[in-house]
Amino acid sequence: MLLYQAFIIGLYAAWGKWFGIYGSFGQVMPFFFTPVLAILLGKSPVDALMIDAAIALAFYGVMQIGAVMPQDTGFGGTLGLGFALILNQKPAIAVALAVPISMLAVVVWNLLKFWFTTNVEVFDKYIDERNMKKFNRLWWIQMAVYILTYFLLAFLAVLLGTHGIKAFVTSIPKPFLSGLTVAAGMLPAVGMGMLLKYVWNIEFLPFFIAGFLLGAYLKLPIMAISLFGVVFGLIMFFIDRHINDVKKSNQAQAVTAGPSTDDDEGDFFNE
Amino acid sequence: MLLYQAFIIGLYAAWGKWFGIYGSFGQVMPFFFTPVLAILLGKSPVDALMIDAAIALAFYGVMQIGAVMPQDTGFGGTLGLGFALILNQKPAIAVALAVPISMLAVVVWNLLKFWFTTNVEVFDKYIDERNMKKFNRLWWIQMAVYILTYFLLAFLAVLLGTHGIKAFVTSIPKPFLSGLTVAAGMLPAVGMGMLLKYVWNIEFLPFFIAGFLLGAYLKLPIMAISLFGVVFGLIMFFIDRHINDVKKSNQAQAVTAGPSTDDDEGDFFNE
Amino acid sequence: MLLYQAFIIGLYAAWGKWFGIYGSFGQVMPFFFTPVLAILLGKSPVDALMIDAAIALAFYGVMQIGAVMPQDTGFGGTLGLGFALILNQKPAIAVALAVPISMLAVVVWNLLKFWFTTNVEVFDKYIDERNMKKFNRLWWIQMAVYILTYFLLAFLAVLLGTHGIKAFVTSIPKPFLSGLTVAAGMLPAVGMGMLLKYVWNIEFLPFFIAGFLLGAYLKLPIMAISLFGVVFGLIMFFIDRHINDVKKSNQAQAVTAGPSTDDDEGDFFNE
Amino acid sequence: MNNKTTTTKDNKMQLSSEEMKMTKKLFWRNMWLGYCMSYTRQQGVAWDWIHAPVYKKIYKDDPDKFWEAMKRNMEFYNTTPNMNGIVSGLAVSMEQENAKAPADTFDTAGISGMKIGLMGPMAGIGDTFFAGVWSLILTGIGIGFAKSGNLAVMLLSLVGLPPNILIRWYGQKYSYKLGSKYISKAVQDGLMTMFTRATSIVGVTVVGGMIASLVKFPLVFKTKINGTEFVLQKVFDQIMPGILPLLLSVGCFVLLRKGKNPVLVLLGVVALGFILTFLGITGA
Amino acid sequence: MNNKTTTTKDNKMQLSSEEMKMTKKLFWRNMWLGYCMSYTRQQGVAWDWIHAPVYKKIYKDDPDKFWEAMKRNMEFYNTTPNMNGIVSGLAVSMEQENAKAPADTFDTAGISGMKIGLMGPMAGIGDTFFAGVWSLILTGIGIGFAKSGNLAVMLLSLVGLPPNILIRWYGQKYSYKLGSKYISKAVQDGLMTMFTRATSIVGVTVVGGMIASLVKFPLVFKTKINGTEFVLQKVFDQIMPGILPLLLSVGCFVLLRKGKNPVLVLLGVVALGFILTFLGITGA
Amino acid sequence: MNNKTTTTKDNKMQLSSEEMKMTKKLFWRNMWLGYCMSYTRQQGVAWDWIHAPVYKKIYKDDPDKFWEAMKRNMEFYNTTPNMNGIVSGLAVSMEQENAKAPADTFDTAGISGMKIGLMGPMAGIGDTFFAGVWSLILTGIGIGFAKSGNLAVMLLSLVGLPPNILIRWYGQKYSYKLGSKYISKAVQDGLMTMFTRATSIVGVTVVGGMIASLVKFPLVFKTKINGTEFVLQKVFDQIMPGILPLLLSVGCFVLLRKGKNPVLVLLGVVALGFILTFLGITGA
Ligand SMILES: OC[C@H]1O[C@H](O)[C@@H](O)[C@@H](O)[C@@H]1O
Ligand SMILES: OC[C@H]1O[C@H](O)[C@@H](O)[C@@H](O)[C@@H]1O
Ligand SMILES: OC[C@H]1O[C@H](O)[C@@H](O)[C@@H](O)[C@@H]1O
Repeated sequence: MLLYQAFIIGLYAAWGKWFGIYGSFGQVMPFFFTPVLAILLGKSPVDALMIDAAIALAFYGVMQIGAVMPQDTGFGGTLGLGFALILNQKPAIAVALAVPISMLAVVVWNLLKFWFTTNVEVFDKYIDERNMKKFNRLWWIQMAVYILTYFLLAFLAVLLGTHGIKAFVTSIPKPFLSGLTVAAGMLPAVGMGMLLKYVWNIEFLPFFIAGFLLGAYLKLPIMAISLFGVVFGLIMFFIDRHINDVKKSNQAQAVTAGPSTDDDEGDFFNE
Repeated sequence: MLLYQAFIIGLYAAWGKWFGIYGSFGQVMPFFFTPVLAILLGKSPVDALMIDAAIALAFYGVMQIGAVMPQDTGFGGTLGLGFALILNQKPAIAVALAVPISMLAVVVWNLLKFWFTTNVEVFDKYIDERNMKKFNRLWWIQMAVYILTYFLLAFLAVLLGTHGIKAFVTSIPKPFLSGLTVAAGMLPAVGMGMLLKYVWNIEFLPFFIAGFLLGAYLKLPIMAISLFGVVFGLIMFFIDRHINDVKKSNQAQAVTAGPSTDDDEGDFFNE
Repeated sequence: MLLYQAFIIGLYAAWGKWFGIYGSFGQVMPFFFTPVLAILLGKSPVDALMIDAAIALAFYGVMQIGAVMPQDTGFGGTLGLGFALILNQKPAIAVALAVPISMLAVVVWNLLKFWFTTNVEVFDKYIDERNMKKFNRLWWIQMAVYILTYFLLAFLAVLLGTHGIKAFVTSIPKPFLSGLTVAAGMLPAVGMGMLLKYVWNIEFLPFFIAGFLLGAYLKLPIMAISLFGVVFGLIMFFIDRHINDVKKSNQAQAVTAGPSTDDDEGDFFNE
Repeated sequence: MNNKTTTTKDNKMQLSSEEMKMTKKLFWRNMWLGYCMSYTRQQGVAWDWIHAPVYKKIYKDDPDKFWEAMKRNMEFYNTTPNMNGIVSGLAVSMEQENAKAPADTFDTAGISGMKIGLMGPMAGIGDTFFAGVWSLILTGIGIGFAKSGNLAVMLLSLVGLPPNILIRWYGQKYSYKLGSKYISKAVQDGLMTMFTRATSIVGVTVVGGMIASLVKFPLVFKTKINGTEFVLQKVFDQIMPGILPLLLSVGCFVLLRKGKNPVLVLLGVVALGFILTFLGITGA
Repeated sequence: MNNKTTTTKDNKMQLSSEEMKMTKKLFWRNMWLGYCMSYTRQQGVAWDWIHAPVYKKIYKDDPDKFWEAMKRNMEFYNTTPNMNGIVSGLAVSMEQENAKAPADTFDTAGISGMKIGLMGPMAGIGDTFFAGVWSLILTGIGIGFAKSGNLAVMLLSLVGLPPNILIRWYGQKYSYKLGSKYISKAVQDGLMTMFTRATSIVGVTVVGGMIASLVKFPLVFKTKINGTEFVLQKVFDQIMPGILPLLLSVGCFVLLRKGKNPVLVLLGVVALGFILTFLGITGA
Repeated sequence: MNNKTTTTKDNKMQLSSEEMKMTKKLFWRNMWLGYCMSYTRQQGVAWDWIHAPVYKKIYKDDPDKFWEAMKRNMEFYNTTPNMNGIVSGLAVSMEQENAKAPADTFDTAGISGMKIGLMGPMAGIGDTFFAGVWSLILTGIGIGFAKSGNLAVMLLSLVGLPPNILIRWYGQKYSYKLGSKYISKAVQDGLMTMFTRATSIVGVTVVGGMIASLVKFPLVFKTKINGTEFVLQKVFDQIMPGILPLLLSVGCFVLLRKGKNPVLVLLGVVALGFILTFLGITGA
């Protein structure tokens, strides 16, 4: 019985993880699958909805306050609902049961993302080898591992029970978790380096500095910095065009000794 | 008797409205006409000054605190003074009497300004029709209505007494007032659109964006934005000049094959 | 005996002033000479260190709180140590004794700096006269006066005792001190004017304005403004180079009628 | 000829008697700048009424250009009236160059740009000094006199007026001279096109800034969704502060540019304001 | 030929059936953007997996260019997935121009620049609307239903999905059309080089800004020296805020540019994070 | 010839023995930078005294240029003395290029620009590290020793000095080498004019910023007019923050540029400060 329940809840949790990302559909379909879970577990869909609403409300609150440690409230909520249904518990208990699991899920997600991060270089390698097959294979392996991980996590959580989960969470050494978070925060630097490598040209240096200064000193959000980037880009575009006009006009002159007509440049930027 | 008083106070208030704007003289001639009003009403100029000083002081305070609703303290003060003189009241009473009228005057001013705003398009039309006569006629009609409105407002206020005024003010529906204020706040957008139409050129787009960003994100005042505008304008001016020098020098070359002298450009920007 | 002590303390204080600046060595050699003073005064080096540590700690505090009047804690501390040693006083007393002297030292320093400031023009004159000898002579005179002033200050302080010092400090008229501070704050304007004179070119006007606006409205520190300056400088550098390329290419054309190769420009900015 | 500015040997320009007449006319008319302001152009109509006789003189041989100038100058304009002489003088000297220039060689956008660029700083200085400092001081002293019923308060006006009148007269005259001297020179040197571009850039920058600070689109709608506050204004601010004033202004610009009737645009905006307010979305 | 966009008389572009197939493929694949994000490239790998079949079609005659495109597009990328259609459509139209252009005449840095420049604003709008407003409202209403156990809550999804799907489909389609129309024109007119420079400038500016706001280097070390607090983070902030993220990123850039193995760079950064944390210098 | 820098095969530059002598001289003289600072030029005079022998060597054949360099380098200068080697080395290499260049082909404004542009960032880093971090740590540890009367405190200096001396020596040497290598190259390539313009732009920007943050014009005058506070500083801040420092500095610039005696300008400013303070307008 418990095995079946664990299996169903595992499936449900994995499905939730998949559906939460695919087309971002999960985001705009709240409570859609709650009744389904209830039916699969042989419980009342109406009760399930009421419990799930209570959990959602509680996590609303948690998100407002800003919990000390980040939580995967979606996954936690799913498990909370599951426990509540199979143990016939009150919503309040469901929330309490959800907390340690939602914290564990964050750690697991961090580890997954680290693994995806190291895989990036493997993808790079496959591209260098021009091997699309391997590229796709790794992609699907990642997908599978991603889904399977959450399935197993939920499955084991139900089997172990909340006490087991709590014990496991508290046994993870804190420095390890901190190191993980710090490294995760630093890693985008590699991505930035990569981006720079693609677009770099020494003539862009001033704009790079400007972007950094706008972010670091004036604390502008990316939206504003992007728009300032557009300002710079457009200014340079028009200056370039002016210089180019002179160049072309003089080249034309050198050939025909007559003034060139530079107004047939298309109307895109001349509206 | 009351009719004469109402007429005199009406004239005085209308004169105040005119003189407050003409050359901004009213601003720098405090209490100049107070004694005149007293004499016309057959009261003591000295008493009138003292009452007016009290009103001025009180409105100083009001302006400091920042009243809930905007008030036309000038007009209100005038009426307060008038009431106090004809009713032989204390300054404190004068201030109290002034408040509802000063609020009403703001509403009236908003309506007047809306009317002026719709007239703008009529002025535009007259210009299109090349009809200076009609242009001037509308201008003077506006002036007349402006003056007359305030004359009537003061005249009626005295006749109706303060109770009547208060009743009228409170009878104006609040949503109408809000709508008026919101619309008034939005209307400058039309003026901005007009301005853009006059100076627009796609090459200026980056500077438009920059101006907006400086205002919206960095909350800079117009003074600072104007100066940043000057920065942009000057930079582009000098770059333009450089490009132009090259153009001219090469055109000269194409003709005489000798280097042009581009230093006879005047000393305006070469000091 | 007192004369000898005053002489030694005077020497020690003057040496401290010299060594605090020379190579900024004093900054990184705390307590190095404390034992030496003790020995010269025939006192225990160990005691001296302990007193000096207490003074340093106390002034740490003073610096933290932000004293009402600026103090030359270094000089004050030296004198405090001296008094404590020759009078066999407790560290706490040493600190109290140090305060008025450290205030006086600030006034003296301001006066010295004013004198150096007026000398700047004399140095200028010597350069105009191409007289290196006089230039060097004035430099050494300044150095001598600088050192001597502090020697005398310390020497007299010991002779007069702290009461004398306190009386003298309080006798300086306050407006004179304020005027001194205000004038000192304004004087960099002359330096700024001088700098502008050296680098001025009307084409730099926009950047001057921009620098000012960044400082005045956005309150950016000099580091950020310098970096924005680098942004402007680089942008203009690359634009200049583009314009110049066109110029050269067209000049080349005028001569050989063939396209110029402008890629042999060195790799400094082409990495 | 007496209708030309002449430059004396010591480089001080003398106004011709014709110019002097124009200068005086302008001085008196400028007294009227503050009347009948509208929401969409503020002092734009007054500017035109004030300058009409001067433009008439400048473009006496060319009614087309006169009416074009009238149309052009009806644009949004707003500054401290006391300071306007400075802008006025400069603008008139630029119109004169436009009158002299062959068709289509003088870009009048430069006049707009100059006006937009100067009106802000002039208002900054003028409002602070006249409305802020000077009027405050005079009223303060005046209250002192008036409290004790001292009629001498009327003499205070003799102190109050001069700064106002002097900046009006000399501001206008000096900036006109300056303009006449340098602008015609710039035209000859072919610098005027670039100068126009530069002033237009200033203008466009300022318009961008004014949209952010002058156009209001005050959202008041808020609701609670299960205890969480949902504040509409915050949602838009999160995307970009001032996004609604920007969209509204750009919308008006696009409509006007497409040749839509300005009256309709105006009425549309008013209607928008009222409707959104009645719906409880905007408010004051 | 049916694999070319045609411009009808009223200037509305029609997609060829070939293009339509590609458009649909892209639409469905774009659903997958959010999976398997990495710390260093975020959605970079997903972008490539999504676009691989489309690139294959575009570069069918030129495997070199295909693989070059794959390599190039593996770069850092992150936006609200719902909004990605817009960027995707534009990017594909640019790749098409690259395919047509003779070797080395189309600067692909422009594609990167465009992607970097758009992803931020798209995320700003998308996160606010979808994650902020839309999801909040739906969840709010949903809780209302669910609390009373009302199964009608399931119908709410029918309201929730359309905005998501519409922006995905039309965003992608319209931006692709726009790109196809103007970008090929710009290439012909020789404007493309400058346009590329311009988009690259946007990109570089944004990278500078992202380093300041996205890369974290959280110092936690502090100590007391004789009662005075010594806070390491403050020391660096005093020199320049964000100096460590800047140095770290520039360091990575320099190493990658010198051809250092990215895996090593990555491992180096991870090691740095762990070591500094174990030493008590950084922390979370 | 031994007075030329040579570039070895592995592109590492070797200083000639002549250069080495100059480098050492400069190193020792740079120890004196902090003495006798003035309000108007800060370390300007010290800079000249320090560099005089070096300039003498550089311009040995051309006294005109030597004195011109002396005059030019007496300008406002202020940085953390420990960091000055870096600026000094670069400046000397630029002066050498100036010595080699034919008359009027090398724009010395570039040297000023470089000095102004670098002094700020160098001070930012130097003050934070040396005065902030390093000195704080050493004093802290020192107090620990001294409190217990431990004479070992004297050994602490052996730890304290090296960073100071190393940055002085290697900073100067390396930046001189760098300058010698690239600047002479830039001169040959004709890039130097543009480079000079660029550094001057940096300099001018920084001067603008320094006026806003370094020049003080502290108004203290305030009064009450009928209970309303009138604060003079606020009035000016409302017009523009920093307007008085700006006017004062521009005023000095204009006077100096017109050839007014600097001594008079200086005395004028001092007089202004004292008079305004006695009048109760400014204050400290
Ligand atoms: O702010 C400039 C200007 O705006 C409006 O025109 C009025 O409020 C004037 O009094 C003010 O001087
Ligand atoms: O912020 C843009 C984007 O960042 C990540 O990819 C995820 O958090 C998305 O949900 C989000 O939309
Ligand atoms: O700020 C730079 C510099 O300014 C002055 O010269 C002194 O205070 C130095 O100690 C400091 O390093």
